[in-house]
Amino acid sequence: MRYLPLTTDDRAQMLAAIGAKSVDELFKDVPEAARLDGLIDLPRRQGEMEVERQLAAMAGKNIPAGQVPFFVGAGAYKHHIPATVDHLIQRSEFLTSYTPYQPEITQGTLQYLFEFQTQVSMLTGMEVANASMYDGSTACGEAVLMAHRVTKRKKAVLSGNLHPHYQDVVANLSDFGSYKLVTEPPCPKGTEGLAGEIDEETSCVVVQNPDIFGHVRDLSALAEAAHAKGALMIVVVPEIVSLGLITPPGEMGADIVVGEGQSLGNGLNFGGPYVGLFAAKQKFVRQMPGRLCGETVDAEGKRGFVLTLSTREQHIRREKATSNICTNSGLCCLAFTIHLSLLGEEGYTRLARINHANAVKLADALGAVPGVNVLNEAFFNEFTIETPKPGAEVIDALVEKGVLGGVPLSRLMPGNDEMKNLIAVASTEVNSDQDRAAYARALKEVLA
Amino acid sequence: MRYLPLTTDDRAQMLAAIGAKSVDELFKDVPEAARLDGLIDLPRRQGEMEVERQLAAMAGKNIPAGQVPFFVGAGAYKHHIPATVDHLIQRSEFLTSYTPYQPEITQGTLQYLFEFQTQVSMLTGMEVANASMYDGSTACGEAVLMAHRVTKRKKAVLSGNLHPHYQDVVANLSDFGSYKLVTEPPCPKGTEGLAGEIDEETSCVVVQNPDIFGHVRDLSALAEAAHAKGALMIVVVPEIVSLGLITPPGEMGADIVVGEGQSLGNGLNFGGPYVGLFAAKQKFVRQMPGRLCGETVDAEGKRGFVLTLSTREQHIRREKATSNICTNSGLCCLAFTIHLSLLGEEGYTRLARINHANAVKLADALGAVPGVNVLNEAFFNEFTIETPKPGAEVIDALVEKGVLGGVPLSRLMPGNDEMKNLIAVASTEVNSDQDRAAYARALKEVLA
Amino acid sequence: QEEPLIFELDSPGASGVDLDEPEEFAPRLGGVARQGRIGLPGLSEPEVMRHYVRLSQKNYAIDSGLYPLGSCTMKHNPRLNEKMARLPGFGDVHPLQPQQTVQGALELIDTLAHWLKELTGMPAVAMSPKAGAHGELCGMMAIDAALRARGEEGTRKRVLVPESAHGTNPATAAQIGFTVDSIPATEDGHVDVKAFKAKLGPDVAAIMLTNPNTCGLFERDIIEIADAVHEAGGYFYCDGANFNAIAGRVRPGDLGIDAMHINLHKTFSTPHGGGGPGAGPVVFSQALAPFAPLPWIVHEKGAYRAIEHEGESTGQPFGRMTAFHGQMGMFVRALAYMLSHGADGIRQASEDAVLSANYILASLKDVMSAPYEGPCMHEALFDDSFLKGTGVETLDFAKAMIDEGYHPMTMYFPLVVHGAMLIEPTESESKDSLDLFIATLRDLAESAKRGETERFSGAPYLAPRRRLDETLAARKPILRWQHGRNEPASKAAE
Amino acid sequence: QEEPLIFELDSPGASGVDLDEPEEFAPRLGGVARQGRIGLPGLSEPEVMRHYVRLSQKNYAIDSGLYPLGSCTMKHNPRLNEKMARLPGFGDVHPLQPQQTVQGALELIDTLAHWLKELTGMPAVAMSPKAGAHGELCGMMAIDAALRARGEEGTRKRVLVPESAHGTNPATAAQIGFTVDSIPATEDGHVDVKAFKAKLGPDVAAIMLTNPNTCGLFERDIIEIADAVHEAGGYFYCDGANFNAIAGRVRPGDLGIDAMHINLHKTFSTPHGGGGPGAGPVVFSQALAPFAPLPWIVHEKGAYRAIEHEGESTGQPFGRMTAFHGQMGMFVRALAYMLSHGADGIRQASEDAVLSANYILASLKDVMSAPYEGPCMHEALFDDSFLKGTGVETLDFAKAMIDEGYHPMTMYFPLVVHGAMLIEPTESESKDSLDLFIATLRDLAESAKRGETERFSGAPYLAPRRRLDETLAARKPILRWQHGRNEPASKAAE
Repeated sequence: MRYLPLTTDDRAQMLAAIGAKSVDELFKDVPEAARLDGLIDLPRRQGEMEVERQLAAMAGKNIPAGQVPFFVGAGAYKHHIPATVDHLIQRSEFLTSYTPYQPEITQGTLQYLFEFQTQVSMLTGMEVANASMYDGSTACGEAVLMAHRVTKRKKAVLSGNLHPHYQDVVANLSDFGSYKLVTEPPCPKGTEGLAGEIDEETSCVVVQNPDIFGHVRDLSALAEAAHAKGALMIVVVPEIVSLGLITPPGEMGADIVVGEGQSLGNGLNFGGPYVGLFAAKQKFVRQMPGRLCGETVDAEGKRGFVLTLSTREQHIRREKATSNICTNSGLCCLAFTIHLSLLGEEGYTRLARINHANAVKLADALGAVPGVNVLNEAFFNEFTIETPKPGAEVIDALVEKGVLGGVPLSRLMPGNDEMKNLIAVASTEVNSDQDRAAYARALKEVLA
Repeated sequence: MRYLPLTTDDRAQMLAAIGAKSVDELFKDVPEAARLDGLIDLPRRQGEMEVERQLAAMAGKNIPAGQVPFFVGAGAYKHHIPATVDHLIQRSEFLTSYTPYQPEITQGTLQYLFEFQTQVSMLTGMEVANASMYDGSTACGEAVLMAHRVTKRKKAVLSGNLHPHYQDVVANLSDFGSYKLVTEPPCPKGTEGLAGEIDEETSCVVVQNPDIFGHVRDLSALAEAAHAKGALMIVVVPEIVSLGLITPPGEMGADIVVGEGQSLGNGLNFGGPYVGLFAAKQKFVRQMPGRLCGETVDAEGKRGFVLTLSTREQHIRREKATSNICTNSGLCCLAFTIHLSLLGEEGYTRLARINHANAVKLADALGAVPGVNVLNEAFFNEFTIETPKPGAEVIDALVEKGVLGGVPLSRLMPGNDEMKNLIAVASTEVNSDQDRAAYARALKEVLA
Repeated sequence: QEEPLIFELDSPGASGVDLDEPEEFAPRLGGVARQGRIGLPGLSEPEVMRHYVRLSQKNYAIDSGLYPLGSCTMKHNPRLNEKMARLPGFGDVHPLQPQQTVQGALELIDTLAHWLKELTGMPAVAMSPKAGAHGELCGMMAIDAALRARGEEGTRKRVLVPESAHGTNPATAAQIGFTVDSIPATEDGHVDVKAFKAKLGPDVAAIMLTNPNTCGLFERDIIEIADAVHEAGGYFYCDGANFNAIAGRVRPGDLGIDAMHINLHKTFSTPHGGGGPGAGPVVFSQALAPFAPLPWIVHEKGAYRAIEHEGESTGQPFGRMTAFHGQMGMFVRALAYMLSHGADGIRQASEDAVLSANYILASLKDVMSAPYEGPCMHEALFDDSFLKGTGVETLDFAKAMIDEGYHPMTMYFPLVVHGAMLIEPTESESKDSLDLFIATLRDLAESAKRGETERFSGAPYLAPRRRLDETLAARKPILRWQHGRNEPASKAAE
Repeated sequence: QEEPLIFELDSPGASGVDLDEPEEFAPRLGGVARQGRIGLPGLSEPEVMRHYVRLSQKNYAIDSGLYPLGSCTMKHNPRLNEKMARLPGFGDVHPLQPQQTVQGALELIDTLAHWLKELTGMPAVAMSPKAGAHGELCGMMAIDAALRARGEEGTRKRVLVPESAHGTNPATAAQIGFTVDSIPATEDGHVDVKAFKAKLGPDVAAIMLTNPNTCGLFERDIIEIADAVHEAGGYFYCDGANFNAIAGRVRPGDLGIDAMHINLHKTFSTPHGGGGPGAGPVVFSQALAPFAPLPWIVHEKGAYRAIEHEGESTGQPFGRMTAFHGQMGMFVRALAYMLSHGADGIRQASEDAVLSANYILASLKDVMSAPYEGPCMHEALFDDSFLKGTGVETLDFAKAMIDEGYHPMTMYFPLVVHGAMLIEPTESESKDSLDLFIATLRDLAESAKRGETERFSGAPYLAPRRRLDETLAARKPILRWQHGRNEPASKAAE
């Protein structure tokens, strides 16, 4: 058993030191009825080569994004990640380190969390950010709960163009927390007006930018409308690369910004682990969920970092905590921070321009396919097309032609007829001219 | 330029500090006729994604050993390498460290070299080993030169069953060094008698075990015959896993043992980098080529390690050095040492048994194919088959059936008619029953 | 050499990537183009590499030393798992790709689900929770959903939680509107069954129990407790943080448990990563299984299918915990670990974890003080009575361990013991390693008793930093770097 | 905590791999089965992991700090290169696979060869040499082969080598039977052209020259030297160790060079790996090209072919340097680096390397002593005259750098300067990094002059080890661990 250092001799010696005759004695508190004498009906131990073979066989049944013209987005994006990122996050001292509760021997982790918080604040245009949440959707849910705490109100207004899965997560928390939720119907044209739903009971309005259809909007007026009623504006950023080119939510008046940070440093991973971004105005900091890293000094006066404001957290406050969360996405933050550090101001903003340019080229190419209509006026790296056939069928037919063409919106909003022929299409820096040409050609064939 | 930290501003400031108007001034000693004003006619800089694409396209044109039933050996072997090995050798502190000339800050490298030397000594049954050579073939060449130095004689006797490439390397060094070389013709039956060639002028006899045809032999009598004439016996071990099951050369009377260590910890890498093993009797240590790591103490009396006996080496002795070598295969040694440490006595000897068992099964399966004859009585994980068609044609036909079936001996010894229908076939722990069945089936079809 | 913040290494205009500016094109941003600079620093690749390598060198890690952390299992993380998680077929697939293009990914989730169900003896599992606390939330939501289905959501609002519970338990219950009622412990570290039964009633929704408990003991009356709560119409939530002590030897399903989360990183060795990401699948009893959240995987007609919406399959899912399928990266690692260990290895690992903890308890209880008689499960609990009168506090004792090359153990938890020190060596340590650790702790305990207080009060002396001022950090929070305020806090604070 | 040797961690019977014993079978070993134990230690995977992680932590590395090593270029090693070398199509192909199954591998070698030929302006390259010294051997063999072809191998046995040459130069020449004749240097650090010309004659086979030379200077008379040796019937071998100073700005082919090896790790950034593996391809002039060794790659009829034997193609190969194709792993890394940099980046890198060295020279020559006027090329040379009378030797000065967080520079080389200190910062360091290094060296130089000898004589104080007794190691060599002699040398030596 390659992972177990104790030998039979060791075990015998240790039992002798304990004064037990057998390991069974150590399990004597287990009720007899529940003791397993034999092995559970699962395979026995296997060597590395055998395990590799089995898992590689499963992996081989999937089509990786990097192997085909790939245009799937809707909350997770295929980007190119520099090799440096994966090398660094695999360093034993990062990968196998514990939560930095002992700051004297975890300054490495703490300093990158402090850098991460700063970067997230800068990108979103907000004053403070926490050390990450599980992912964008759960961050969104927590943001609504936080707004309720801050405003001491219990009603949230959700944009219908918020990612449907995010809506579900918020709905779930509201449901079990007995909060009120008003959700607008989705608006594929991107012209939704939310201000009318905001009243004196409203704690927050939640709006996504770019939204699930890819529309990019100026949210300043909405923020003013919310603030006029004493409500907060929560902005959800599903694609963090967009902030290299788009006015940050902070400048549009957002009070809380949440987002999905996967695009920087993190692979698609079939949905996880990702990295939830959470930023807010300084005055709300003590109502924030999640870990916070702060600067301080050590006994010799040297700068150092610690986890701080933990009086908000469950291990101190128990049932009075701001959230039950006791994990962040540590290693995913690190990947995010390293990737962004490599990019820098120049690289990050240029990456955003490349994404936008590629999406514009793709929109033009697909829009030129007979019968295809691009819905968006303004977008970043994702837009919605309307096709003469059902989107789900088109996507399946494209698979046969070796193209992963996007997300049929009917998959996210089944039962909504308006979605039937719509497809969300994303394009990033990984797409080449050949990829786009292959897509347009295949789409034309599929629709012919 | 992502690898270059200096900015245009930095460069200007530095030039100012130097007192130069331009970088061109710093190159003023270059004769004008040889100054390049423009760029060389090669592509300009490219981002990571573009470089990855180009190289992945090249890589995609090759058939990796892990993707097909694979039986190619003849001096390099496909083994399963535990994931731990590659993780550890990629640690920055190992990967990007310099030669340990400053022992105070390179104890990591030095200690694993000491461990490596000890492991190589143990496996070969020799008293001392150096910190590695480039590969098995160059180690073999250096061994012959060392034997000449030790015996002060100038003639070497080479087995005809020594790997032909190794023969070429030895011949090359002998040729330019004006030494005498007697090479026996190859003996596919493995019954070569070498003792008769050893005379009073002979410094050494060089014999490979298992030999190029896979034969395994007891070399004790040959050692006695060599020693009787005052000559040394050099044993070449092309597959280091074999020593888990075969009597070590040291116990057969070898004076110098060289070998290819690729099988432990190192990938096939299309032929390099590999790791040359070099072990000898203690009394010859001051005539050994290559780096040696030795134990010592520091100023506080603590155990430590240093490169030692460097008075043999070129940077001290210049034209009087034992060899011009000033590199070892540091990182490949590390991979070797980690893999062997993971295996341990139990794992290493069992791995050898698995290899032998798989080869025996394969020999039986191929021997059962009509017209195929297995030449070997005794072998480890490689043997030679005789086929009714030319080996090179058979191997090409097998490629069409998705099987990489071995090395046609005519490729190594062109022009020797005896080799025409022979194929060296290797089988390691990576070959499954299905692989063997696929080979036998394909071979039958090819020969039908 | 001190390592600056990345922002303090800025070379304006530099970048660690080479990207070509796109050809001229007409942007379609609808007037919301960003104006002005973001403020990100510019660095070349070698500078970024060196910065983070140097930062890493300030960290303690399981790869370089033992972690005696109770309730926060830190065990060996095999690199095979890392390699497998990076196979393009797992690491480079999108959660919304057409399902026919991700059959192997769905198969992996289904296979892992099978292992978890078999190991726990439970009929269903929700895979999507992103961490242990998220799993707790999922489990308690399922309980609430079941109560709704019975029409009792309005009446059953009380959840019983032992004093010794992890903080996440009460926090989770409270987050979705339950009130928390504390159950006392007996003097020997177990749930006080009598007191527990007295608290049962028609308003009780559930009990939340950790087993083995946070004192390192197996709740020997657990079946009685389960029966009692069921009889009273409530559900039994088990905090599965300590499942690694019993996996392969006891199945929670045989103990009457209705829901339990499994920390894949604690039990099945996905790396802790400096605080995440984790994964917290939740197994369910038959009673709760129908309410499991979306999505889940079914296998029918030779293909795998992800059920993403209510009505696509049987069941009354209570909703959705997170956007996609959960922590796929952790799933791959955990399954690689399980396949490697097998049924036999998993059982042996649990036994070795328990054996090692008992060995530590037996070897140290003469110099340190153990509040409860053994045998313990996978954690050995000590209290601070052996430090009485020495002037050394639990915290000082723990910090002194740093100077000896060890990460401190878990301190001041569980709360039911004064100055608690909870030690979990795990199955990953060799006997030599345990013996060295024991010898070090003996030496420290004797040193404390000899009154060598300086060794403790100022510790650590040999770490990258001396003790840090946490009060200052909380009083005047500095949560980000800012242009112009880039001198270290030491100066700013003067 | 000290880290024992792997042999001292033995748990007999343990293993870090799980392999199943093969089913019973009849071995066919012909009576040479090994008897008795080998003596290898048994360890589990976690123990092996921790052992080597801890060992690594005792190493200095370019990823964590600057290496000011002259003549041993230590520059940034991009991880892209590591990733590319591990693509299964490169890392998992066998050198004797059928050639139709490795077309991409042959293409890679051919592409790299093209880059090397273009960058050097030379018509041919031998790819197989395994390291710089191996490349020297290859180059000198080609020269000898050319002399044979002219029938002059018996008469031309003298090779001219400057005093300042790397030790490998004379060692290589001697290894294949040449006699070495030393050329003196001028006072300003160049080859004494007059003395050189005086040594030319009908018995001269070649000159071996390093350019830029080991004093960090470009041999400004190099074309005159080349012409002279050619006129005398000899060949011009250039040691290419310093090619990184001029790549993209000067082509050796334009200087009259006949053969030059290229250290891929020095110039094109394959990692040093603690002493290897390296790679030393050799470029050849038209005169030597026909004699290049086997194997080589040709491109014909749309396919690549490896020529493995004489007669399969044109040419009179002198033989074979090594078993297979050379260091493929290094080839992939070097090509990834070259493609990344491009023609423009390679030129810029050379310029930055030279600029940085001159910046160091300019910034330190007032406190340290520089034997030659600048400008230098990519290395700045200092001598020990500034230490005169301080009681501090070059070695002490260098060891004191360790305590400041730096690897020492190259010392006592080149031999033509007393107490030489050769500093090569490379193009990989930022200006901040250079400034910090300069400040540190200024401080040390001033400290030495102030007579703070203790700081130097006992250095290093802060490294994993204090100064090691190299004399003891050489006098009583202990080159391996042995059962029963496993106490540290400190005790054994008493």
